[in-house]
Amino acid sequence: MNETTHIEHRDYIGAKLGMWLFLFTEILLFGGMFLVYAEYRQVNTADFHEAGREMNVFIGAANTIILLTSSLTMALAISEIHRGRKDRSVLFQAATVLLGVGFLVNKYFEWSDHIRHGFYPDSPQLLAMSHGKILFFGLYYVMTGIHALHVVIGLSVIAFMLALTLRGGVSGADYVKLENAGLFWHLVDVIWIYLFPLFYLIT
Amino acid sequence: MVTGWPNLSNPADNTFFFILGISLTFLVLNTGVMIYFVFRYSRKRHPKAEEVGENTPLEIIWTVVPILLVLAIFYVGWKGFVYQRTVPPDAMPVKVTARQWSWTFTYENGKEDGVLHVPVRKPVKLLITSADVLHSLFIPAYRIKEDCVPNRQTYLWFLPDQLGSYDLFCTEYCGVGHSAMITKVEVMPQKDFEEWYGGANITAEAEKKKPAAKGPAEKTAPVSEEGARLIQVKGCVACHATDGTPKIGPTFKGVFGRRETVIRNGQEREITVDEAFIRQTLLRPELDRVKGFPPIMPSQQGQLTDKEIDEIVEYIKTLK
Amino acid sequence: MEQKPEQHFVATRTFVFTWLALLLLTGLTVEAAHLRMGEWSMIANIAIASAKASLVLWFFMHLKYERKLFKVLLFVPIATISIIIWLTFFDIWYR
Amino acid sequence: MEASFYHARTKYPGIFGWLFTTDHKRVGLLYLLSSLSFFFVGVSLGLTMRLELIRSGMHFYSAEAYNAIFTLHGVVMIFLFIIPGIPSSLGNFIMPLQLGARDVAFPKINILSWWLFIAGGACAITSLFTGSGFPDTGWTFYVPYSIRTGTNVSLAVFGVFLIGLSSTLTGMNFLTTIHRMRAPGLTWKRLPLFTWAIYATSWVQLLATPVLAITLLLVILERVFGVGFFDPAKGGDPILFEHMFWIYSHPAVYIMILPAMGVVTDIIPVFSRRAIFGYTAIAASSLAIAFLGYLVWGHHMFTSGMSDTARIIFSFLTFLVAVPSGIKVFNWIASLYKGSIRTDAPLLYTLGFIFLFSIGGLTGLVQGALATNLHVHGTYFIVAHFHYVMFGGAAMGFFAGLHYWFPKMFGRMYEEHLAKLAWVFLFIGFNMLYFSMFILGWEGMPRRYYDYLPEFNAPNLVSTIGSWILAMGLFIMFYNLIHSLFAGRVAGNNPWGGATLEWQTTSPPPAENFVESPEVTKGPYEFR
Ligand code: HEA
Ligand code: HEA
Ligand code: HEC
Ligand code: CUA
Ligand SMILES: [Cu+2]
Repeated sequence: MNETTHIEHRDYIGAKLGMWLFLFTEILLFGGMFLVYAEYRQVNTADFHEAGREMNVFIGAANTIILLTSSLTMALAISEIHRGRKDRSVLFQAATVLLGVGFLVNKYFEWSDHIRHGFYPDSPQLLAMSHGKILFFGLYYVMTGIHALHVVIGLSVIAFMLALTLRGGVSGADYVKLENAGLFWHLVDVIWIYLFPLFYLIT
Repeated sequence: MVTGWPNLSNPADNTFFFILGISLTFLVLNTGVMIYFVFRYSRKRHPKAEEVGENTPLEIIWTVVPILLVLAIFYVGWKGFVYQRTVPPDAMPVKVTARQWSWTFTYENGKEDGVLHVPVRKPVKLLITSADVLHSLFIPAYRIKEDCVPNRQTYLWFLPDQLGSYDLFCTEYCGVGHSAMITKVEVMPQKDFEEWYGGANITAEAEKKKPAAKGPAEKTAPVSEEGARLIQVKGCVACHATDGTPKIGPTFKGVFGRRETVIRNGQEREITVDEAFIRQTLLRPELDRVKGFPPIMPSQQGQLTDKEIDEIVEYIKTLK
Repeated sequence: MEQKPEQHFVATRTFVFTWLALLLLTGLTVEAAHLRMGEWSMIANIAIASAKASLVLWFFMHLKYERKLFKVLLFVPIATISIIIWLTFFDIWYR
Repeated sequence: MEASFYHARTKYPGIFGWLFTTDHKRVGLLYLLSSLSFFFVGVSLGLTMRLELIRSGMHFYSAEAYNAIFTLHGVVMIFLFIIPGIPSSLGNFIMPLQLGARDVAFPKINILSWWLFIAGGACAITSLFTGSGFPDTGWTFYVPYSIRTGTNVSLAVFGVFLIGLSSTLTGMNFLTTIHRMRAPGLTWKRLPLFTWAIYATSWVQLLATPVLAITLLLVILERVFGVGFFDPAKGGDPILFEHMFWIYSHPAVYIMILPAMGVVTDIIPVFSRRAIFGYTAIAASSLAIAFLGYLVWGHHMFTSGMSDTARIIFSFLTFLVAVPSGIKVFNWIASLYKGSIRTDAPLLYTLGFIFLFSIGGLTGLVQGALATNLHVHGTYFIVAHFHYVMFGGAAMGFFAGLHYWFPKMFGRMYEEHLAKLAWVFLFIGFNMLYFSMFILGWEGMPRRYYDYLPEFNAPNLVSTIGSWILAMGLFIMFYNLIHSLFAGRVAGNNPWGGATLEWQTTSPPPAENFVESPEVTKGPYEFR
């Protein structure tokens, strides 16, 4: 037999099941970091509250709203392609990408602000502080950093989907790829929903 | 003095034999039945297999019986553990500091040593910590062990019920010197122990006795005795012998004035060991490494005072 | 093995309402943090975050419209991570 | 044999037809070849370690070399041999066949997993020759030592990270396959128990490995940026690392043993010609082990300075997880009752498995009990325990499966007498090598010791001699298998008379597995 005449079986449910299972691994990955956070907050409660004051609630809240909105546009993009309205779907996907980029830009300013103030891992200023603060900032950089990495990956995937949609690879008849990209994007959102109070609202 | 404490090794040994009994029973029965079946129902003797079907009562029995047995084992292990963790109130406290790759035992009166001296039949409580990475203090004779964690204190207790000298190992991997991080527990008669232990704060007394060090030329014999004590206490002897045998590190015997090859940044060169070189090795061993030995000599920066270094240097000089 | 994507259209309205609810909860959580309820504000924040996460999962991620298997399976990682954190805390609480 | 997948036209020519294949059978064989190669590296290291330990004062290696070598031995054996061993090689080859499926659910991700696995292995090997050499931390990478040592920890840890990713993807792939691609009529209650075991294993791979991934990532970040999570000087908690490491690594030991249990469960009924005893109990105990396996990681930390409360809870849970393993053992033995037993090599290896695994498992109880753990932790007792369960258990099960499915995979038969001879050597050598270690451990010899006190000489000598006998056994076994690849007699489609689906296609199977899509009308062990 010929390996290339592979019958492209299209198991919609199977594809989504695979994606969900993959998302489970993401939950456990971040779960591991939440465990680190939980222990160190438990041990250094006061320090964490104090370090939380360095955070800018406004930027955090703005970013939360941006991500929530991008989730909405993503959901709508899928709903539109489902109804066969390619143009609208493309628009919503583009909006999602823009919002995601906005999130990253915000994050960039936020990080560089902290770094300017001398708060970064192993910085002399941080090392002079209490253990709890060192750990808080360590966690802040690592958790939001890995989250940001996920945003970047999500954006690249959605941008790719955008191209696919334009070229017809994603269409009303077959859009499971877009749906899976959407699932990933929503999960990134869900994780941020938890990160926001943990770092910005614990003062 | 406490009498009547059973040997601390009992809880572990009793639990062990309890589990061993259950395990051997199962192992022998299982294996016996298995071999019996293989012969009895071999194709030669039993050419046609019979279906026996499922047997739910049997399944329940061999679920419930092991559950009961393991719960019993858990209970026995737990009870023994409670005993192992309950320190008698009159236990003698000894602080233990583990570092790569030596032990320091500090007694209540400030006396320090690299060997754990204890009087017989008096419970001892060890308060354990580490100066660098994880270590683990293990005394097989008393069946006890606990990790040494930096910035934390853990504890152990034991009752040395017989005179003798017992091994004390490090059982948490801690680097190149891990397998050399061995010392002894010396269980002494009460009288000998008291003699060894001395009166009040030994170190403070020793300091007082010594004339303030002015220059190397003025050093006298008691100073090198102090040096001899220091290399015991600071764990140097874990890696350095004084009798000429190379251990993990070069021997101290005859090292002063010896010509040897050292390696700096991959470059080999010849040097003569002098005072400056010994000081450098103590404080910044990474600069020059003696050829033929692993690069593991730990820096003593912050571990030894200047005076202590002087004394060690003087002592090493005397080892011809 | 061939399956048509399920013919279930979700009204745009549903998504927009979900989004509004999420924004509302975000406002609420910022407020809760200002109330200075000590440890309780942390608990309130986590509770609100979980409510938000559920909304995203249920509507945006279509869980509501998926077959039962998906809903059951999602329980597995969440239970796993909760148990793991809980068991670890038996060390941290009693040290 | 001409119609087999070996001769199928591939998308890419020659070797690329293998390296970029999406056929689960080829991927399975790639895994088999690569994990056995790693096994060979690992055993060679083990052999030289025994040489170093033959008597006290022996200096075959330097201390640094020895430390790097036992670390490499552990990393290779665990991450590169035994974890991917059964699920990714036999699982990949056999499981879709047992389902009557054309391939796995995501064939491209399948080959991607293999590539990640190889990339991870390559990172680990590269770290040997770059920087200041292979990590000397032990396979457990305990902090703060692993963040302080000058050796090449970051690269090796990154390699393990990639291997973890590969393992996760395989788990996801297999779960989807088993859920979605069963042949018509193949209900959950008719699933062969090997596939059930793979199913349970895949869940563990999926849900435990990410925790390892993040833990290792944090170690790298700690080394590179000094974030402080595991550095006591910055408030970090080394015990937290131990928790996170074992949260993965305890479930990981069930990733190793569950598939091996699945293999022997499939072998026993075929060679005793009767249905497995307690199908439901065995399937359920696989799931129970997978679940309970998450709850017991603390038993590796009974002397770590963890709270006494946690020690007691974890000891309790540890004992619970022993029960489902016991249930399996009892059911296996009961399945021999009133059978008509043929003691061919696969069954012989299976019986060896049951015996050796029982010893390993029962000594696990000694370690799980608090009072005894304080004594045996960190000694050779532990080393003996895990070689009994991993080598005597998991690897023995692997060898059993290798003999059992050899004719299916290669269409030829191995030489029966040689296989039995190898078994005798393996069995004797194994017990000499590792039983001595129980004695050493109880006497108090610590593990990871480059050199030891002379009082431990005698058992160490026995152990080293045992390693040579074992080596002979392995040599005979692999010689036999490799030789038979080319010179074995043609086996036929169903040499053992198995009733599961993989025996209903040709040996080796065609590229599309089944010429006609199979329909299942009876259970996996109904021979009549
Ligand atoms: C294949 C891998 C594998 C498997 C299956 C197991 C199975 C078990 N292991 Fe093991 N273990 C390891 C691999 C494995 N282990 C490794 C690699 C380490 C060391 C890691 C390191 O530090 O480097 C380790 C270490 C280890 C420790 C830590 C010791 C220490 O460092 O202090 C403990 C402690 O409880 C333990 C317990 C157990 C138990 C209770 C089981 C149980 O699952 C066993 C269950 C089986 C049986 C009980 C036998 C069969 C049953 C019967 C014959 C019926 C009768 C039964 C009863 C009466 C209950 N193991
Ligand atoms: C599956 C896992 C596995 C396997 C199979 C083995 C196999 C062996 N291991 Fe093990 N070992 C581990 C997993 C494994 N190991 C782990 C995880 C550790 C812990 C590491 C740590 O502490 O971090 C460890 C640690 C460990 C130690 C303790 C080190 C210490 O604490 O100081 C020792 C000591 O003797 C040892 C010895 C051996 C030996 C002699 C073999 C023998 O079985 C080897 C037998 C094989 C041969 C002798 C090879 C010859 C074969 C041939 C010639 C056949 C030809 C082959 C082909 C043609 C392909 N191992
Ligand atoms: C873990 C082992 C270890 C410990 C503990 C240790 N050393 Fe060393 N030491 C070495 C090694 C190995 C060398 C040779 C390699 C080198 O120069 O780094 C060495 C070299 C030396 C030298 C130079 C010897 C020469 O031949 O030039 C001196 C002096 C020395 N050590 C003194 C000490 C003193 C004093 C202590 C205790 C306070 C000590 N060492 C503790 C391992 C150790
Ligand atoms: Cu200290 Cu090992
Ligand atoms: Cu375990």
